[in-house]
Amino acid sequence: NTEQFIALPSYRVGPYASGGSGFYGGIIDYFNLVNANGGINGVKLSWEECETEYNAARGVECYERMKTKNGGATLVDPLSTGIAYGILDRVATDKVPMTTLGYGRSDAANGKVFPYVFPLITSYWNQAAAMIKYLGDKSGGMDKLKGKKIVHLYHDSAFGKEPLPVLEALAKQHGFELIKIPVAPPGSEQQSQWLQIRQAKPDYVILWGWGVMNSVAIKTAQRNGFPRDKMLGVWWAGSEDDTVAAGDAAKGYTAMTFNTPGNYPVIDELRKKVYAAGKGNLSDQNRIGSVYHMRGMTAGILWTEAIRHAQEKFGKGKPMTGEQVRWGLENMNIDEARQKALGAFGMFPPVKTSCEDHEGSGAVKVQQWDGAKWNAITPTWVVGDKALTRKLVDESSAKYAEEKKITPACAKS
Amino acid sequence: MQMNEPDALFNAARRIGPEILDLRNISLSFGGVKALTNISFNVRQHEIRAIIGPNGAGKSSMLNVINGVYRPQEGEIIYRGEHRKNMDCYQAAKSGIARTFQNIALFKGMTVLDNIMTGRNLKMKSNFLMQALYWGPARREEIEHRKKCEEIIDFLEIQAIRKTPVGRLPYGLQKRVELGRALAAEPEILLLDEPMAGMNVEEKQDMCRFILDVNDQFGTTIVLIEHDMGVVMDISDRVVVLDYGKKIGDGTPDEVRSNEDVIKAYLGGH
Amino acid sequence: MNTATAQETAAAANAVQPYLSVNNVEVIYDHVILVLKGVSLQVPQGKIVALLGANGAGKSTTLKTISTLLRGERGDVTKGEVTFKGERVDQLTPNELVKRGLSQVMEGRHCFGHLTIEENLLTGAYTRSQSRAELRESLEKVYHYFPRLKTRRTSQAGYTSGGEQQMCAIGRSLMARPSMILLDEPSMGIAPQIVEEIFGIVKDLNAKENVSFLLAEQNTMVALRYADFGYILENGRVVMEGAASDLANNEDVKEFYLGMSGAGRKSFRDMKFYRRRKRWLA
Amino acid sequence: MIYRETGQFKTSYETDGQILPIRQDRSMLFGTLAVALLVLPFAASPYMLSAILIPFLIFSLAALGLNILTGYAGQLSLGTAAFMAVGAFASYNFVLRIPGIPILLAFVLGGLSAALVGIAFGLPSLRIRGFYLAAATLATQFFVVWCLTKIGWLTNYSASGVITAQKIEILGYAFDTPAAKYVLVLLVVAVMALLAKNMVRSNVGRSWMAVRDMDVAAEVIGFRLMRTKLLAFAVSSFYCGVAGALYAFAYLGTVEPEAYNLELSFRILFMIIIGGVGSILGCFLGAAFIVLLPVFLNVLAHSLALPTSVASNLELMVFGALIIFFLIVEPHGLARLWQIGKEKLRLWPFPH
Amino acid sequence: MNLSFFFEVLIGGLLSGVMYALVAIGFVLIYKASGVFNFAQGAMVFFAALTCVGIMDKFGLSLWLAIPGTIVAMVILGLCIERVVLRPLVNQPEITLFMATIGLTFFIEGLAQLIWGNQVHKLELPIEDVPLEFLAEKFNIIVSQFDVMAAGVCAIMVAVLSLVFSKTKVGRALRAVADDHQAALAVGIPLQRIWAILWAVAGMVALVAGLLWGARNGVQFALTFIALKALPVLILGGFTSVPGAIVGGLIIGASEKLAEVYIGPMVGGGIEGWFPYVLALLFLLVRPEGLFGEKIIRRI
Ligand SMILES: Nc1ncnc2c1ncn2[C@@H]1O[C@H](COP(=O)(O)OP(=O)(O)OP(=O)(O)O)[C@@H](O)[C@H]1O
Ligand SMILES: Nc1ncnc2c1ncn2[C@@H]1O[C@H](COP(=O)(O)OP(=O)(O)OP(=O)(O)O)[C@@H](O)[C@H]1O
Ligand SMILES: [Mg+2]
Ligand SMILES: [Mg+2]
Repeated sequence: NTEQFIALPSYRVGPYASGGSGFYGGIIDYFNLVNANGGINGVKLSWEECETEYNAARGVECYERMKTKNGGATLVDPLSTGIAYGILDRVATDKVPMTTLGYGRSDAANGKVFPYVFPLITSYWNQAAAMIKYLGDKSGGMDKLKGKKIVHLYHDSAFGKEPLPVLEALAKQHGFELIKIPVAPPGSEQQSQWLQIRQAKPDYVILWGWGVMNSVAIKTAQRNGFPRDKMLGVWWAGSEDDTVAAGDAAKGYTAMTFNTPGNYPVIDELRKKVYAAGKGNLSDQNRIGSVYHMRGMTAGILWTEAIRHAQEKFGKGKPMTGEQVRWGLENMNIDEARQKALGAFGMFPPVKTSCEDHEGSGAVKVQQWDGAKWNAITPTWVVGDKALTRKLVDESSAKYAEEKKITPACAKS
Repeated sequence: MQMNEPDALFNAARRIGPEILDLRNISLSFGGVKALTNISFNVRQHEIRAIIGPNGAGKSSMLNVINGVYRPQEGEIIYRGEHRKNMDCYQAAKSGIARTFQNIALFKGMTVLDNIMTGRNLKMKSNFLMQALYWGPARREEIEHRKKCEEIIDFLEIQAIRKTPVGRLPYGLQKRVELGRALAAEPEILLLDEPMAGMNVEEKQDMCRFILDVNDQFGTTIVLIEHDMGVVMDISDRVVVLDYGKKIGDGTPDEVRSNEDVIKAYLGGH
Repeated sequence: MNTATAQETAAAANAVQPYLSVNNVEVIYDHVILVLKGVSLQVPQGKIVALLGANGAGKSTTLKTISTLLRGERGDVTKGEVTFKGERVDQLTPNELVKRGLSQVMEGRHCFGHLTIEENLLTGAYTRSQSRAELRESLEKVYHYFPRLKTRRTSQAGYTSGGEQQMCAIGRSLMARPSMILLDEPSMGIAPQIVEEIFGIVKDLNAKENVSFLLAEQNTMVALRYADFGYILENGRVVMEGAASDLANNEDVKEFYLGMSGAGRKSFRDMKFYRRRKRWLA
Repeated sequence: MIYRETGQFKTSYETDGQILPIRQDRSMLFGTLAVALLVLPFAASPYMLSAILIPFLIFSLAALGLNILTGYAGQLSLGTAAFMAVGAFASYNFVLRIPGIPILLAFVLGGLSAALVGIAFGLPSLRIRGFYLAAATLATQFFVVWCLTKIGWLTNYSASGVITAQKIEILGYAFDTPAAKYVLVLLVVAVMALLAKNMVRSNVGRSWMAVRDMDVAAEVIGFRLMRTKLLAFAVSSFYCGVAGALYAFAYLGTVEPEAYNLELSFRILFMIIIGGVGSILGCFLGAAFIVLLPVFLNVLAHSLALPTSVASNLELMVFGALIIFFLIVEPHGLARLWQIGKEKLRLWPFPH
Repeated sequence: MNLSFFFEVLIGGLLSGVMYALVAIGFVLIYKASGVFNFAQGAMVFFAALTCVGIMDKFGLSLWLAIPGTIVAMVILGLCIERVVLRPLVNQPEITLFMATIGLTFFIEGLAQLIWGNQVHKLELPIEDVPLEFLAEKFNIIVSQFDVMAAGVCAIMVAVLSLVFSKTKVGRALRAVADDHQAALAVGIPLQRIWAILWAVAGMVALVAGLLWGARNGVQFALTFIALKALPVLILGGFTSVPGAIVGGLIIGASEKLAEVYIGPMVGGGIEGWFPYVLALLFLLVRPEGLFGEKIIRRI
């Protein structure tokens, strides 16, 4: 076996199909680009997609089906928290590293407890901390947050509740009032929430939404006269899908991202080498470089870098095993120089991982929709109170370890 | 149940006992429709009591009152000496009133055997956990009741269709199965709503035999609605005649046959 | 009784082309239950034909085969054909059949429970594009036949008594002004007086408007009195056919369908033995 | 061997009352069970076991639960997943809060908790029928999931409401390989299926079916509607509860309340309708259909090398079309199709 | 309590209720006329909206040209459904037909995305979703003019459909079909033609709902979920009543918003998911067939 096999449990139908096709399209596009350039030290990437419909049971089946194929899958990212939970235990036993870029368990950043799980770049907790940091900066300093009102408008599910410990701790610390307003999933009707918001007259609204909830929130904000530039969405509420659906109402709306929107040499190269050759994965070329697509490309880059790095240790020009890729992911260091070399300078924050820190960064940006595209509005990467989030990660992962009877330890390689 | 000697039994003296059911001044209306107006009549133990009358006279409603499907607005029901304003389905079943229906009310998705077995439900004692385990007493009980039902099946001559879902049966056989289900309860009073509708003469004869035999052998009291005057006049002991919710006649078949009102309202000039 | 005329018409019937004819049909329910094993029968125009037989003989199935209502009950016609007015009709939809003048009164009433009696009757006229006045007239005619219905016209059919529903079902099919009616057990659950009336109506329509009838009936005595011609069905086969009067005088028919053996009618109380049904062909 | 029952005479009501009166059927069942228990754990790949067979069995169990309620007792319900969730979260809490509790007991207690919830939400069924009831049972679905996200205690105050099912250990033996989990699930399901079969062929089952087919008549005969319906709700929820617990403990491991969403309820409903409403066998056939068909279609689409987004949509369309196709061929589900097949076989070589 | 806020919530709720009613009407139409509980209504709404914007995007047509195009598509869809799905299933149990519509749901969802892709689209109607100025200025109550227009459309649809059902021959025939397929066939009601027309009309109702909801939320897969908001409306109003759909919608809309605003904060919020169902359930306990539904006839 001379190829590096990667499992792609993707979804291209159902409510989140648009995001799924962008994200997996980005990954596959990048893979094609790598292969067009001769692979990783000559090792070609191979992959297989499997439709999960964003459904946990089907996702597990996909994972189980693909994990032993072609000599064994060496990486996986289901882009679904439910599926990620379903295979959380399995990836450790099967030794298949799983990345969860910007979703899943925040406490998985602790590699001692979750050796095979990598919430790369940033997690929900760091995002929440960064959001407050940004709002503080925007108000003119963290001390100015005192007495301010911030609404946390959230998807009433595990996802929306996840940042609460961070937000509550920060509210206490900085003295702002946190108003929590849940939206019953799927969130296609939010009139009452926005009336409550109008009543509360908050300074900012954090939109912790997903799917249709986002565009509805933006639209409803408009009809209730709430300024969109005082709304700050999470990165799952910050793609073209969310704003396009909201139409003109979305102009001025801000959201988090861990990619800086824009054009990069690597994207030009992709157009030239992959799309021009008719091998592009996106059916609509206008979506090249869109938020989800770039997020997928980022995953692709991080993965190939991990594999490349592993090859340096375990033998160049050979396909790596899951364990070896895991080592690569855990000892990754993509600094600005490396980004430049990859033609992706600034596309995502520098990532440096270790056994204790499977996240590797925690930095994000804020972007704003101008009616046609997203533009970054923070010149530099924003990082929140990482000490706080680290504490939470340690506590929570310790609890998990206890429940699961795991002795935390760094994996030997 | 021993069916060997119908002749001998048939010839035994028919002892009609004291009143078992007495309905006094029953009135029932649905919105504006008066289905029954101030009706009184009684039923004696062991007799065959027929209710006749034109369509919409309130016959079926009467049976529904007796076994508690309808609650009359006025009147009193005296059953085995107990006075009640109205009956309640469960109580009625428990105290030995079984019935068949005009628009067959069998359980369509079940087999003939199962339908008849449901008739015995009040006699089944084992609890649900035992039944789930199908163990010990539950199993014995099931088999015992099965035996009883098989006797009824033999009696009604429907052995061949025992395992057929009732939905597939022709109308006439369904009527027979329904009788079987009512019989399975070993009732004291059996209410039959047009048991012979949709049957030809031969089948009616069979049905009459079943009814008479039940009446003879078990002393079951029978209240019967039927439009076939031949049947009614031949087998019933006393007949009540209803018309537009009112009682217009009551007495032996001969008395009723010669009652002017009854002839006018129902029997006609034939 | 009109024995003589019945014989004549029977003879005539064989000569002219039948109005409705069923040729050797075989019907299977649920892919496995064979119910009709090659039934053939004819109804000449303007005649009343009775279809007799024990429970489960296949009378209703035969009627449903003709009106193509069988499809909805998972029944298949595997053999044979049905022609009406010289045309094959087994592939038509029931709607087209009603339009051509063939309508069925189904066994077991099948009224539209949530519609009032009057609405039920009006649906019967669906296929006819009548003016309001004509509609009223048809309605009045039905009410004239069944005065009981008039008093219950605004009640939901589901809440009326069994007999009222039966009248409603018959009335409903009359509303279509058909030239041929398939009647499935019209007398079931109907008071004897009304039974006579219903058959009177049948005869009346037959005589005045030349409507043909095929009626499945258990009330053999009455049916043979009014019919011109009869078929006896047993176990999915036609076992006897002939002019109604002939049948009525046939010894076997007398014994098994009319309950008369030798010395006239016997009381139901005196039937001493369970009768074992005689099968002609079994 | 040809499928014939000639020569098999039933000499007592006991033998006639057997679950499978025909010898060939019996040997087939035992054969299947033997293979499932003795061969598959060793022969089947971990993929087969943990991604196909385990979920298949768990879904069958949930379908069994729903079929008791919907198929036998005639109460259409769209809240199956909620009862599963109750079972799972209750079992989790029993294990968490009562140290040393045997895991099977925790499952049973989880099932019983689900049964209690089932009874509470079954109460409206005394007045509401048909699709009205079905739509009303959605209240259960949304309310239970909402409670699980809102009440921190139930999820042991995990920040996101996610629980991690504890390890399964019985008498010191850890069920942690796919094969071991499979055997455990198989045994639980087999035993519960047997119990269900016993129920439906004895008086309880008849009372359910009677209420389903015609509740007024059932009342006249002496069944008490309230008791019968609530018992159906309780038993059904118990089954679903145990299935839910297995879904968390033996299949997914880590679950969020959202895992028991409406979609899952619908999937299970599909199973019983496709398999056969009111048939025990149907639950298994339906579960197999709904679990396997998408996998099969997915594999097929891949082998055709279609572009993935086209393939995914085609999969969905074919799946929908096949459901319709099977309903048209046999509205009473695969179980009836199977039965008709057998009847034909019995008559073979004659067509009727 | 702040009165103008209360009214704002109330009015907002009533107007949302109208939006729910729009979807509910599609259900009622099919249920009342054929006894089929059409699970695919949500998918049809999605299909209609997506087809409309798809035509606009792909062929660069204006909304006014895309709408007739979509109507044609919906009619074709209706005809196909009748021919392929319903016709072979005449006279089958309700639950079977229900299941068939579930199969249909998958099919339609797959088809819609196969043809038009899985991207999210925006849909701009000529009327903007902004507050009515004079209300905002005079009473400080925010009412979107879009919602007012939706209410108007809904009222017209309800009026027309109620008239059709209660006053016309076809309406009567449709109700008859819902009671008894076999008998309807026997009296010569052309079930097939009627069903085809019905589903085509339901398709158009779906288009109206799809356009309004699509303009509000964006045209995306999640449009299929709005069926979930329509269900409590449906059971509260009664499956068989067109006016019931609107009354139910108003009740559900208003009470769910009031509950979310005034009760929600006490119990942690997010109760809009289940509250309408519980409310409808309470109504059902009093009237098991909904407020205006036809009574289920249970007689023996
Ligand atoms: N549940 C009900 N709701 C409204 N009206 C009813 C109800 N039950 C019976 N009726 C009416 O009461 C009257 C008597 O009905 P019932 O069924 O008792 O008549 P019946 O004597 O059995 O007639 P048939 O011989 O035609 O069966 C009828 O006019 C019927 O329409
Ligand atoms: N839907 C069905 N599925 C299976 N078998 C059926 C079905 N309908 C009727 N049968 C069978 O077909 C046979 C003939 O039935 P049919 O209803 O035609 O009899 P019939 O002569 O009308 O009897 P009756 O006088 O009782 O109405 C019966 O044995 C019956 O069991
Ligand atoms: Mg009656
Ligand atoms: Mg018949």
